[in-house]
Amino acid sequence: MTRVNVLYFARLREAFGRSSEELDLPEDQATVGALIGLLRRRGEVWLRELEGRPFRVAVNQEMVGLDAPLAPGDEVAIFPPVTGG
Amino acid sequence: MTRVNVLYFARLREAFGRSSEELDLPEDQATVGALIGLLRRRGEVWLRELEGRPFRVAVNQEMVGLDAPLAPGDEVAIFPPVTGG
Amino acid sequence: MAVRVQEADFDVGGELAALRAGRRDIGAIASFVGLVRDLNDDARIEEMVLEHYPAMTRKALEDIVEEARRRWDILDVRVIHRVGRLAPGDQIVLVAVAAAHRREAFQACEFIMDWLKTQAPFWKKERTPEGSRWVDARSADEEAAARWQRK
Amino acid sequence: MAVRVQEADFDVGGELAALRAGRRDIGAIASFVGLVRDLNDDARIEEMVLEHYPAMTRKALEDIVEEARRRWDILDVRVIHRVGRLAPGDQIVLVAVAAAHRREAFQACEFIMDWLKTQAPFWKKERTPEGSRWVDARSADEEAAARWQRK
Repeated sequence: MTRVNVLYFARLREAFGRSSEELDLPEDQATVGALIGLLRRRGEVWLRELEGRPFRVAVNQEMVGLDAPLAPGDEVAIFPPVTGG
Repeated sequence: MTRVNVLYFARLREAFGRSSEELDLPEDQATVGALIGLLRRRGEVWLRELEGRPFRVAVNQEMVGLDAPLAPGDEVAIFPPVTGG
Repeated sequence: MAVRVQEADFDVGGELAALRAGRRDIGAIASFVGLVRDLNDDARIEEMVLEHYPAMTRKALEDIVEEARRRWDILDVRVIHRVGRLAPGDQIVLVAVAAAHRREAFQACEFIMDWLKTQAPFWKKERTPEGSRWVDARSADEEAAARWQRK
Repeated sequence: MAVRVQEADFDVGGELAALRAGRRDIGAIASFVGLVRDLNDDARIEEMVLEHYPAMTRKALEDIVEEARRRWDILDVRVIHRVGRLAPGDQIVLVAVAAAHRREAFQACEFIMDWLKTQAPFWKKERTPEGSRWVDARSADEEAAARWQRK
């Protein structure tokens, strides 16, 4: 299994009621897309936020796309489009 | 006759050895172009500066073209392209 | 340092003075200050809270500055972004770019702001008389950033 | 006043603070500072003297600011241009534009600088080790101003 540390920020942190959690992915499905799929299957607010609205993902503090691979120990951050400046 | 007050600035002021002078133009030739023609006919540095190099003209503190008319008492400034900022 | 993320306010005059201190090769400094407005999307703003992703924020800003340095011939850059609680009228962000010539300074400064708006992990939450709300990203910001995509 | 022409130096921080004092509708301040470089066209600059046409200068700057106000939705503008003797490293000009949004502030600020460079009656004379010379206008400045011609 590929264990990653998942962080949530801003609206997603509030909607999901947590700022981080550890998650395990099968090694042959260790991508950002697979992780998002796993979260969507939780239904309710997870499905609403991760299917109905735009979000961004950073792996080890770099923004990436859904096809990015994940390795054990990666820090995966999921957050709404940024609104600084 | 149309009497105007002519001002020179920067390189033109130094080249012509004066910062201002009063000049009379025939009423039927009272334009910026006619004034420049009169100055060019002085030859030497006047011809060199006003025929060979770019210059700008302002009448009553507004930049104008050579076809701008002149009225008695107008302030006509002749200067090199500006280089502020 | 070129990039700072802090709760404290900043002194624009002091930052610009530091940028040019002891130098005589700078001909142009373009700068931008973003401020909290008291009105946004027709709602009165009582307070703003800026959340960020501390492990990523500085690196994201430094990457944007590096990209600006690759694209334009610029001499120095300062980026300061505040986080935490802010009130209307407060300063949020400073971007200042020093260059020999003005065109490069303006371009790099506007580029850094446009990219910061879509790439740096900050999120604004506004408190209004009707309650608190997370600010939505604006499509205009995506379009502004897209202007800088290399052809 | 929005436009000043003066021999004295100016305090950028103070000017920007004055621009936003007591206001909460400003979301963006774009500003530009022009400085004397110690090198121009490969010559070492020892001193610069800025001549101007006093009866015309302020009006020319005010006309440029008015044109910017016609073109963009901006809230306030400050233009300060120095004249007289300046040394390398000295500040020459400040243009600051306050607006609700950054795009308008950036555009108006760059527009004012580009037009000032080709429309306002200032002339620079540089003293170098080989003697004094009037600075020639640059075709790049004409081109920069031409960008803003309305189609």
